[in-house]
Amino acid sequence: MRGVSKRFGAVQALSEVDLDVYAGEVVALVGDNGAGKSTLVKAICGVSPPDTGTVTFAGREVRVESPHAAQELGIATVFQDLALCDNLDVVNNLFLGRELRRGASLDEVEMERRSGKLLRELAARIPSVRLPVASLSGGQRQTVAISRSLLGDPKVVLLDEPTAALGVAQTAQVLNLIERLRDRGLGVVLISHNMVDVRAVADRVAVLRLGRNNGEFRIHEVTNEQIIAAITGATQNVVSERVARLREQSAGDDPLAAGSAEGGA
Amino acid sequence: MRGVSKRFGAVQALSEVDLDVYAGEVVALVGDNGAGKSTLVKAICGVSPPDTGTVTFAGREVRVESPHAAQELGIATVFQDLALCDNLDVVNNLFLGRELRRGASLDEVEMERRSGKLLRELAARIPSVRLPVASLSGGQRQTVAISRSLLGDPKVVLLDEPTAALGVAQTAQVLNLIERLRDRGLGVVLISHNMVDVRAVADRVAVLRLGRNNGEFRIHEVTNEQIIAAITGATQNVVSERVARLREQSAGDDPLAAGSAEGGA
Amino acid sequence: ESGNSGGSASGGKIALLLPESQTTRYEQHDRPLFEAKVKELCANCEIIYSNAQQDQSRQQQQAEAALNNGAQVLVLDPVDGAAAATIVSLAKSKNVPVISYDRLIQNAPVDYYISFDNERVGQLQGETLVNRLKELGKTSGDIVMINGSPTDNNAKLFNKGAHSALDTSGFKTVPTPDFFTPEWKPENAQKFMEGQIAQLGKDGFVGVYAANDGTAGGAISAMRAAGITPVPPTTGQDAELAAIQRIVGGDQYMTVYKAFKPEADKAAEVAVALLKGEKPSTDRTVNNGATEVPSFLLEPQSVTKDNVKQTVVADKLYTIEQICTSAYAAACKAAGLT
Amino acid sequence: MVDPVTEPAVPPPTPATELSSPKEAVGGWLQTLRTGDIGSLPIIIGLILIVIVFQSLNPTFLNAFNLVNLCLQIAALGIMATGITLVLMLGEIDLSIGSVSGLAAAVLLVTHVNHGYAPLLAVLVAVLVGTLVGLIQGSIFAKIGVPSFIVTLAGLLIWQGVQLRVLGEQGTINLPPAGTLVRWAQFSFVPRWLAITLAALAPLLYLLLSLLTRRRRAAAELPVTPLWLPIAVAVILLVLLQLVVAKLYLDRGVPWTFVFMVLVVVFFDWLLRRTAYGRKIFAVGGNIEAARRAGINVDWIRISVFALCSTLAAVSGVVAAMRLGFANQQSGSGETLINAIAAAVIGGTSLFGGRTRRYAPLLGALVIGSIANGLELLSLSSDVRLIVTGTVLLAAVVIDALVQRSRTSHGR
Amino acid sequence: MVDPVTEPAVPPPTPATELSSPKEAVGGWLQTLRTGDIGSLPIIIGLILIVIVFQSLNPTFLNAFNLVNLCLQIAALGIMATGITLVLMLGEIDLSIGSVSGLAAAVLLVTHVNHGYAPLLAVLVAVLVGTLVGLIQGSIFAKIGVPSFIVTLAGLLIWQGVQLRVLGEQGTINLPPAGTLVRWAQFSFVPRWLAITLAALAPLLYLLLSLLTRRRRAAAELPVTPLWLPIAVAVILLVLLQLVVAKLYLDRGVPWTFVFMVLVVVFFDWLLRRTAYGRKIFAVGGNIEAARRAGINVDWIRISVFALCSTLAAVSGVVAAMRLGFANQQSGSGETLINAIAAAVIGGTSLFGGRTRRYAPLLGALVIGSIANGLELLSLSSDVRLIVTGTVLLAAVVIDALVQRSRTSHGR
Ligand SMILES: Nc1ncnc2c1ncn2[C@@H]1O[C@H](COP(=O)(O)OP(=O)(O)OP(=O)(O)O)[C@@H](O)[C@H]1O
Ligand SMILES: Nc1ncnc2c1ncn2[C@@H]1O[C@H](COP(=O)(O)OP(=O)(O)OP(=O)(O)O)[C@@H](O)[C@H]1O
Ligand SMILES: [Mg+2]
Ligand SMILES: [Mg+2]
Repeated sequence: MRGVSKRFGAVQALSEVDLDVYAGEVVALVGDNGAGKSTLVKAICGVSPPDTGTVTFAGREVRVESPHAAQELGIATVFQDLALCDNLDVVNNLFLGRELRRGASLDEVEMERRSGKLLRELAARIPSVRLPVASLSGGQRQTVAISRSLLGDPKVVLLDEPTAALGVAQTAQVLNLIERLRDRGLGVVLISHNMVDVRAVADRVAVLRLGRNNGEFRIHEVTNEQIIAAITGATQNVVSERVARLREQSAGDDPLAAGSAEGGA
Repeated sequence: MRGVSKRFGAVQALSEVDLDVYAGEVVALVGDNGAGKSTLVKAICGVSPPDTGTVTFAGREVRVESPHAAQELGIATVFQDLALCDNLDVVNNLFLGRELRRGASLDEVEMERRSGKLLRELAARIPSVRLPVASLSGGQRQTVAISRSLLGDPKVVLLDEPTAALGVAQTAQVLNLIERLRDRGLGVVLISHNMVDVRAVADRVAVLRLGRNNGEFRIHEVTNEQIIAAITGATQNVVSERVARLREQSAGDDPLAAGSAEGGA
Repeated sequence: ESGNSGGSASGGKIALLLPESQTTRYEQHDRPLFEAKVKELCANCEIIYSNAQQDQSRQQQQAEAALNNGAQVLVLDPVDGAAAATIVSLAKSKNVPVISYDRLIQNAPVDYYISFDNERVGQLQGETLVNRLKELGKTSGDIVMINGSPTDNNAKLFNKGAHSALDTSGFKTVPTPDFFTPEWKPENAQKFMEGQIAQLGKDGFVGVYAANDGTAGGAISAMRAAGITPVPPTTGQDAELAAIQRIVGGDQYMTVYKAFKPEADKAAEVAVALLKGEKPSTDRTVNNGATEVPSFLLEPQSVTKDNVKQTVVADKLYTIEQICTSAYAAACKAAGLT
Repeated sequence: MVDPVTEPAVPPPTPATELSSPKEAVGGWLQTLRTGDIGSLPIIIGLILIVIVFQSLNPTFLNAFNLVNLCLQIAALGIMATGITLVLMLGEIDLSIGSVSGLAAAVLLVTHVNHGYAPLLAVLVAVLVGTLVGLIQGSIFAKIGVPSFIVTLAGLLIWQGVQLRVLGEQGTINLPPAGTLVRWAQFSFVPRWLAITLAALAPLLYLLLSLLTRRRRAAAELPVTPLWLPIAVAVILLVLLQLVVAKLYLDRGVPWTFVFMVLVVVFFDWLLRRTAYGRKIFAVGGNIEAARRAGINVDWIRISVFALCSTLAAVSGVVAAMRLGFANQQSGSGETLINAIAAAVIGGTSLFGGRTRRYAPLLGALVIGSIANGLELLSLSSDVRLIVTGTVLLAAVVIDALVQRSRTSHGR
Repeated sequence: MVDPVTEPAVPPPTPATELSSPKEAVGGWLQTLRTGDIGSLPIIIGLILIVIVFQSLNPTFLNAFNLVNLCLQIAALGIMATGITLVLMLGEIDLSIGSVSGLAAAVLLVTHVNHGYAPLLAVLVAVLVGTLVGLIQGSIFAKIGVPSFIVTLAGLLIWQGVQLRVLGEQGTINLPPAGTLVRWAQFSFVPRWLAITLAALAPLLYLLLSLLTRRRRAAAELPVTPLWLPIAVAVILLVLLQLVVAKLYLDRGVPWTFVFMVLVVVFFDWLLRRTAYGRKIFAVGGNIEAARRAGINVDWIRISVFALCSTLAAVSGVVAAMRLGFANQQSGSGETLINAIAAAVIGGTSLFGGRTRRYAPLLGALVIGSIANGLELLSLSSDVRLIVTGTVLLAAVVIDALVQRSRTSHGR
């Protein structure tokens, strides 16, 4: 996608943002809070089409005017705000919009069976798939939302902070899953604030800052400090200088030690 | 609190859970998804009083039947689902329930000034404090919720995954803040799935598993692997054995390296 | 003080304010008849028409609008006769004379009153019903009483008149206290009647007093559905076409026909006269609490199968073709309506 | 790298659905009663209390003749309540249903009586008028975005005006008293043998379907309800239905209009709960943004639901006109609208959307119909009648509210 | 450890509120118009269109006599709409307001006329009856948890019954035609000089307050609106108000009841937007769970709001009765309820709670009042009148909806 802009009233959420996603690749989209990551995701998947800008999908320029159109194209999304129907149970949320049928009526048995299977794959700890999602814990809801996105047969998966509320085991499973998706040749966009997760699975990192592109890196050519500098606003110049300097040293920092940068305090 | 139990229909969310929080101490409450952490927090702060169990606060046994009662006691909470009023702007959400007045009407100017100050302290990136929170990004909302809990003059602060949606800078600020709270002599309960964050600020770690206590550790006496084992269900026995064994080696693992356990995959 | 016509005998504005459109008479008869007569008497006169849909405050609004539009005479059929005094005082403040049409405006300096007597209507219904029952050889028994809307003052007047005829007749009205049909709705009358049949039994009553044709229709449906044949004598009011058909078909015994034409014509005559600054004279007056109002009172007529032809057909209210649709052809023949 | 996931598939911490012995199951059910989802039980209890009170006040209440009347009386109400339930499920409102029912009645009478259309054709035309109205209102709501309250308030006025216009000069139009339509609505009852058979078949069908589903679930290794539960339900249903049928045939029997209404309620219950379309209605009512993001055509759901609601309102108007034997300017006015919404809400439909209980329109119509019917038997003056109606209505719902309240201390 | 936070306080990325030059500000305002919050402008445009249409159809529409009538006509409606706005803000409904207004009218008349209470005392009693009703209904709703729809539907019936009972045999009771109450509601107008002064003071007061706030904000280093904006608004307001006043004094002038209604609307607007209590109403309507967790006493907010709504309904009933000069069994029945809700909704109050526009009840009452008043001048038959009313109502709101729709493509 090229030159995507989006304005909300007085807030310019995105200005002229470019983003490329290739099949069989995981792109991490990182940026500060309010940088416009979620807005970009919503623009790609048709939930709130951008004011300007074009989306090219599989070589063709497309207009994604509605979530339905995105689905048709094979774009599946996990939204940061999850967007589940609280009044429906887990099974129904998973299959919402693509229910299985048996004659005129729904095939509840088959849907329930597949839901159970899918959730077990993600090591989800959900007491019963017949509970309304309103009564699930934060992490359980997130697991449901992630499972949802895998149910169709997507070509591109957009994950907006999928592991934010997940436990350690579930996070590991989701990262495994992302790698499996990449290996199956899907394009994956992963939004996360967790550099450890990003380093673990991403091939490329795109940084957004205040609604603008602020650098793009191959994951192996960059340190966490560099990414964080790009996120929090070291000027583009400084970052590129450092990138150039560090590239000479090649595989510079130990990524594990860098992971602690995030530990703050 | 002692012997807290809570049942939702067929799901026994908490059974006989004990938790102690002392002034000037940060307790990390960890556990798998659906372990009952949020339910425990809601039980403490009066949002959904437990079926059984007692809460002792400052030596007295108290009944916290409503969030208002909890506020009176000086318990402030950041909920996992944030619980903000989408139709109100940031200032109003921050001061909800404890508005500043000037005569009969509200002192909007003073509230706005203080909001701005507070948010700047947390390095929040919010375009305007007069935006309705509905239009904020996930991390911005979380910052608002955290700021809210600091506005009163709490004695105990319960933070349910406060950094889940925050950027790296904001996370660092929140961790700083937690340490400042501890130094001011407040009791802090921190729920988090991020072991790095937990290690960074917690003094003690309490583990919940399937609604039951599953071990309690001083942070310096335990490795990440041990905590994760307790979370994901190594039996109590195994964990205590390992704790005993590791205690002999004293400060065993390098916490930084252990941080990567969480990187999964 | 009544007639500031504003001059020109050749033209002027007359406001006709009618109370409701739920029964057919006002929109279907009174209005066109009145307009036709006015046009006949005064070609250049303009008529401002409003219908208050059973809402007194709306009627007040309409009166204000009419006066605003320059009405020089108000012909007012009040939703609530006791409550229309405000309108009269407003009109008086603009020196516009007021004719109380069909229903009496109480406690106000009204200029003329042209009407059928509502209490008399109820009395007529009661008398006709009692006579019919005596004809059938009954001297005692229960009469199910279905009154009009509990929030309609006229319903109270009909009820009062009916009681004056029924209470002394040897028959007993049920239930006590009296039932008033919410909103005059036929469905409500039907439900009520079904309850009464359940209570009294299918032959536990000798007749039905229904305040108007709508409620009569509901009651008759209830009785027919319960298998009561023939339907005991049932009253009505308004001479709706549907009621006339039921009368011809033998389901309803009578309806009260208020010959709208003479009433409307008279009102038109008086209104045009007032417009011209004249004061038509009459020897009858009715006391409305404030003054003795000069009045023209007309007699309501009871219509039964025997006099359909002499009343509604003769008055050209309905043609025989209208009444005798295919469903009623046989009955018409039997009744001699051809 | 440490992979902390060593456990296989995690079993749910408390297996709640699989219950083997009746004793355990009853325990579980009581448990559910106390804390879980108890469905329509409280309102059924409210209904039973109403019946007991009215019966003790006037013993004619439960006699066969009156029960048959009750069935006849609530047919139109139940149908209209079914329609408005769909709209309420979206969290929207349709104020025009009364006017639409009146308009349909007027159209039926004018086409059939004045223009001589065959009965069925006239009914069809009247119902299609309702559908058209619903499509128009639904489109203005969904496509332009005018709040449904305003669109249908405008509709309430407009269609009432059209109704007056359609009825024209005459005002009131009689159906031929011996015609098909009147006969069907007033004098047609299910033959006794058929009623008994149907009342036996329905529980058996339920049992059969339950057992089939149970088998499929067992085959898919999903938790199953204990075998005795559907059997017990079927037996209770069988006994109840047979008793009611026996009672009704002391008088005229089960009216076809009532059967028709029950079929409408059951069909739409199936549509809502067992089809993809119904699932989408739930989703739109529960979280419209989530529904839109799931690729559901929200506009189409909204328009079609408003069309269905108006269609059912028209059907209800037709049934009411046939039962009354005529239509006039008052058809569909007044309390028609509010009674239908009240029936849906009493039956357990939430005005906030996304939630309704099984057979809510039927249960609600029974409550409202029983109160109205019971009061007719009591000879009260108008003021007392209003006060008592309001009080009983409130009382019937208070039980429900109390149970709900004890069940959950927060949230809607 | 690396502390990544090196920047000081981050300035907002796009400073939106601070605008220095008029040109920029107008640009910003147009921008807001296109994409942001545009408030009540569309409905004001709708109102202007209605006025233009009716004026062109009948030139008496805008004459002084009719405008004074319009003022008199909408006083009661505006007061009732203010009350229901509060309830709608909670996302709830009160169906009983019509009955309560009728009951209050009946109580006023019976105490004043039959029992000889002094006018003010009688008014007080009538209004307190409303408050009591609201407290009862609010408590049943908040404490027992019966849906507000059902509680107030029961109220609708019960209070109408009580009204009939209070009026008793008599049915209709007239106020003494020359008494204080009738004089106040029908013949009391603001003296010309006072009206002119008030119409000048109001904009000046607004300007003064704006400037004071601006100073305080500047002192607190908060972004401020440009100086010219409040001045421009004040000037426009001044001119408009003076024009209207001048026009009205060609006839009787500004009625006190109208002034009273405007004061009620303004007061409750202030209460909603500028006090802690109002903020809590917004919070409960926006997210009840968040409100509860913020320590707000939700039950108390609910009960008090229902009490306020009923109180205002009673005040409205009293005003209506004084203007009509009587009360009868029909007072408060019919379309009273639906008109009040419609006024609130047209003015921009959401039925889903938590959202209302400034002075919504006043604007809504003006729209509804103008339509009704304009149509009265056109002498239409009932059927046409209904159709036209519905259509105009819809048209007035469509503009609003279209603007909203273009503004935001999703969400409520
Ligand atoms: N519907 C909306 N209306 C107005 N402003 C909006 C809306 N949605 C987002 N914004 C604004 O756009 C900016 C970008 O928001 P976005 O949600 O894309 O951030 P993000 O990068 O996902 O942040 P986070 O990491 O906190 O999730 C924010 O400043 C936000 O306030
Ligand atoms: N209102 C409710 N009704 C029914 N069940 C509930 C409700 N709230 C929580 N539960 C159940 O209780 C269990 C514990 O939930 P809780 O939210 O406390 O988990 P948690 O430890 O916070 O998990 P997470 O890390 O995912 O936030 C879950 O299985 C959940 O399904
Ligand atoms: Mg985001
Ligand atoms: Mg949680």
